[in-house]
Amino acid sequence: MSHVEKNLDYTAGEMMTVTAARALENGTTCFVGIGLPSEAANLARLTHAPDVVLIYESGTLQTKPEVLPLSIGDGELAETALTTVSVPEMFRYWLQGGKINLGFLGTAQIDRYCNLNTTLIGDYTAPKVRLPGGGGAPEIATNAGEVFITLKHSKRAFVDQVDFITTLGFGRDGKGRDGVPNIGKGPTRVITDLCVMKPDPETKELVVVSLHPGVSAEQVQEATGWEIRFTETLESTPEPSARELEVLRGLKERTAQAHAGQ
Amino acid sequence: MSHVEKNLDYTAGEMMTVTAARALENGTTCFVGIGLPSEAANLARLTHAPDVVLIYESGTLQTKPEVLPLSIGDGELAETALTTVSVPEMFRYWLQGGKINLGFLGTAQIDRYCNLNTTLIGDYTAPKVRLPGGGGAPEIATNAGEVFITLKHSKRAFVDQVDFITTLGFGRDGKGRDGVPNIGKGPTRVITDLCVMKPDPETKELVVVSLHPGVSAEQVQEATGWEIRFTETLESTPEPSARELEVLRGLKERTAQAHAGQ
Amino acid sequence: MAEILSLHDAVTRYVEDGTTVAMEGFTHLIPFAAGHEVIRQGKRDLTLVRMTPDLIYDQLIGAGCAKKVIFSWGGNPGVGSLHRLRDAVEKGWPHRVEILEHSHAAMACAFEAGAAGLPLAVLRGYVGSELPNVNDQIKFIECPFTGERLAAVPSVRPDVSIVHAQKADRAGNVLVEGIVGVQKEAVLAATHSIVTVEEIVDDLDTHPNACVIPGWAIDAIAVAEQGSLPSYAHGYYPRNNRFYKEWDAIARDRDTFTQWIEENVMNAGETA
Amino acid sequence: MAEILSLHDAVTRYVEDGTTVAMEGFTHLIPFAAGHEVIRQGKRDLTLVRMTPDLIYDQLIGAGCAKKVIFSWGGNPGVGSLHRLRDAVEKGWPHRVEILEHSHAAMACAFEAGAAGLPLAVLRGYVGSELPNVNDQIKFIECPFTGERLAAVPSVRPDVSIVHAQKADRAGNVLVEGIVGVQKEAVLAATHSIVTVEEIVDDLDTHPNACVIPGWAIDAIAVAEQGSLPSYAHGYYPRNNRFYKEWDAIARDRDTFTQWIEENVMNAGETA
Repeated sequence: MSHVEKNLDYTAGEMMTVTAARALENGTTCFVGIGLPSEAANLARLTHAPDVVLIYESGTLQTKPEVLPLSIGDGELAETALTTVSVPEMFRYWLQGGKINLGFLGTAQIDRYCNLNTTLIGDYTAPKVRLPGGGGAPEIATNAGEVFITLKHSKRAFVDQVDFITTLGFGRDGKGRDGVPNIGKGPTRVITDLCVMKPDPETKELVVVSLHPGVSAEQVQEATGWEIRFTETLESTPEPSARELEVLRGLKERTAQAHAGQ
Repeated sequence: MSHVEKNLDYTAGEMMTVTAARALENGTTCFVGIGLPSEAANLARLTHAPDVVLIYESGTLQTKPEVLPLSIGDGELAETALTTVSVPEMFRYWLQGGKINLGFLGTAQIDRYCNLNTTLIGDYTAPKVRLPGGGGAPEIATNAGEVFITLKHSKRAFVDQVDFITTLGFGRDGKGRDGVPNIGKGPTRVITDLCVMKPDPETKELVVVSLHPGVSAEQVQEATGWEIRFTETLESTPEPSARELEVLRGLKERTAQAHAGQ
Repeated sequence: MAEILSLHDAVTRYVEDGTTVAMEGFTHLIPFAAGHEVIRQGKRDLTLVRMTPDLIYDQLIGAGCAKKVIFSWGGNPGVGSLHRLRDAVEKGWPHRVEILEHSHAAMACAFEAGAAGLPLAVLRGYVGSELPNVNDQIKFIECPFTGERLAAVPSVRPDVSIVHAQKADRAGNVLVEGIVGVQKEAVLAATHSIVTVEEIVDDLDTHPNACVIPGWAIDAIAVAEQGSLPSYAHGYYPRNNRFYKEWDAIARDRDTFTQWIEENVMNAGETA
Repeated sequence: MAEILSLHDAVTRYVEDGTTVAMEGFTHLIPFAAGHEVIRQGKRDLTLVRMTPDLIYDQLIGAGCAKKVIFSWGGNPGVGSLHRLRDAVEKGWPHRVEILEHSHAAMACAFEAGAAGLPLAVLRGYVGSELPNVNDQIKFIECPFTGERLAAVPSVRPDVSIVHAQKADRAGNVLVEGIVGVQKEAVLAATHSIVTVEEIVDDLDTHPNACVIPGWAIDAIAVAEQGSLPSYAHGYYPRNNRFYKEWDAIARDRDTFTQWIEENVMNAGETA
């Protein structure tokens, strides 16, 4: 992505993280995936959403890490948590029990209907690339109230049909949640380094609702593996504030220092 | 029961408790019912079985109360336990999970095939006497390795057929455990203030194997609601030792003081 | 997010006539103060869920609050009968009360399943017991992997759960310590929850794996000092075993019971 | 009753070729020392069960110990791939490894069900996922009360579970603190269990509801100081996040991997 004129100097990655963070409302109980979601969720907590409740699948309830965890179960998460429960309890009582408003996920592949693939590229029995697998995502996506997804925009990631549905978005036809009892709303927002997308309320196909400053519709189309739709009321994503960038950079710097030190 | 000549002076109740206690082997993991079983189990722990592991359904694992609990969840049990777990965990991991060698139960009614009734006397929909109900017993009796039962001998308690099978002994026909997978051996010993009984290895009908000192076969028959059988090799139950009586009386005295004080 | 309310207001807001209520606490931390407030407010037709009805439900039943009791062991622990429960079941006083009866294992699993958001609990239970003959909510399923026959019961999902705990912090996070019973499960399984506490503190001052229920999983917190007496609160006061024994005589007779409730609950103000 | 053994003897006694082994610890307290001992003893054809294979199974797979891996997330946390797992699955080096793949929720429930002595776990899971198409151990049952379709998976019942914990007392009672993962479940679900600990102490010095596994529920205790490095032990040492990053380069190449195992495991003595 080429840099264009902006009020502040920031990277596309920072734009993505700040936008993802802003999507998180104060007071939300959020089941946090590791990596980009964790970065965004903690930025939210350190800026506009001090009472956001961050929950990691390692069992750490309401945690407030000073530095970003590298793994989903770094000591930092347990040390700053309200309490730490067993992993079965986490998945049974807190996720399946309906206590989570929002699941915040990353993914390797995502398709037109917001299905996620973190299992493999190619054929299951003879994979070209074996990815890590489902982890918590399959049930986060169905048992949380709704789901945000954040990842970098590229043609490899945004594919027309995922090779494998690890985690349900809206199924191969957009109707995968219809008539299923006790299921969450599913993905309501996808935040990338180029734009923000939401599923069409009817068809559930992903639609671009907001372009980040300096990003063109063509750029988004080039980085997407299907003919992506843009909403008629396409907006420009607000830029990061100086404060957000300062907090984010401080967080990443503390994190880098902490992880290098061991 | 009339008192006859004995080496030491003790009551029929003490004879019952001491005999029940002796049945408990050191090192056994024992799921303890409140009342008589709890008294016997703690006497065992304070005499010949210091490493018996006592577990109460309140979640107290490996507890060593100084005084007998009045309820199944007295503070004394938690304060002297190795650790205390939730009640679902107790029933799921520890009892159903197969960690309990022995369940030690009392009952209101018991029949020829060792079935227990703690639910009611009379008809279920219009009970003459409503008893407390099953509590932990139904699954203790099937998920523990084996079961001891201790209660006072009387015609009201020892009936030909219980009014209601709250807790399985060997069923109405003695075959209630046949072919059932993953089930414990069931009752292996019944200890009363008159005698010790065991189920016949074939028919599962209760048979008297030992009479307490000074107790006649006629007394047992009089206190039993069916024609009770006696084994050919009928033994005389060994008397309590001075040490056992001293420990038991000390325990009961400490208990009475503790419960009166509040 | 937990709101800190008076016990009066918490009960008024969440307990309505006809509500299904679970007041839990396994021998320990039984929410007597809350039970008394429910009696004072004259709630009727409640479905009362509790593993061990104990004195708290004996009082509610005798006071005419209960339509139905779901339980697994209904005695006065170590003492004998619950006379008010028996009088209701055997003789219909003050009115007939419907009962639905489980084993402890099933009910503990049903609370667990309720907290886990499941419609049913599966257990290796009720083998050879006649309880399934009298409780149509006990069914059996077949394991699709082994063919084993397993018991199934519906999960417990009360409209309101009420529990007592040692302390809450100002954000409404609650510490439960000692015999934790099914209290956490009761709170998480319910649509609404009230937690009474001995005190509200600045800091729960606890350890990494303590049983802490976050404030955002609770509706109302109410301070009720000594709120679980004659039951007990680990670290605060012991069980009043003497009163449990005395209750036998009080509850055996309808008049002495009624008089006791009048004196100790109805005319006793919100702290009783 | 737990017997205190050397790590060598514990592994020799309980881990045989062909055994199903669960080495658990969710990011925290991963039993690396025990894993290395299994490699040193040249065990073969193991079925390795673990929610997150992590570096420990990457090493065991690369060293040729595994026949099958049952898991739910097989990456290097926060870093990327497990290259030895991938090489085995994608290219069959050092030999083909069979995989059976679940979600975390299912596997956590399967450990829970194993500890609970049940043949299956039931969960609201796998809705819309294609994992049931490639894992014939995922089935669906119907709730007899509500008709809801629920996922079912077989419980995890390993021949041997191996976990690491902070400390044991002399009777073999073990304290696990911090992120407790599925460690207690793994121990309770297994036929045999080995617990490695940082130290053996006179008194666990703990609190009323601590995660303590009684000695009589464990087969062997072995002291392994720093036995979970590069993972961590809450209260003892932090996670070596730098090594987790360095592993990517070590494991990417078969030769550097083999050399690393040779130097750091095979020739390193029992404490590595």
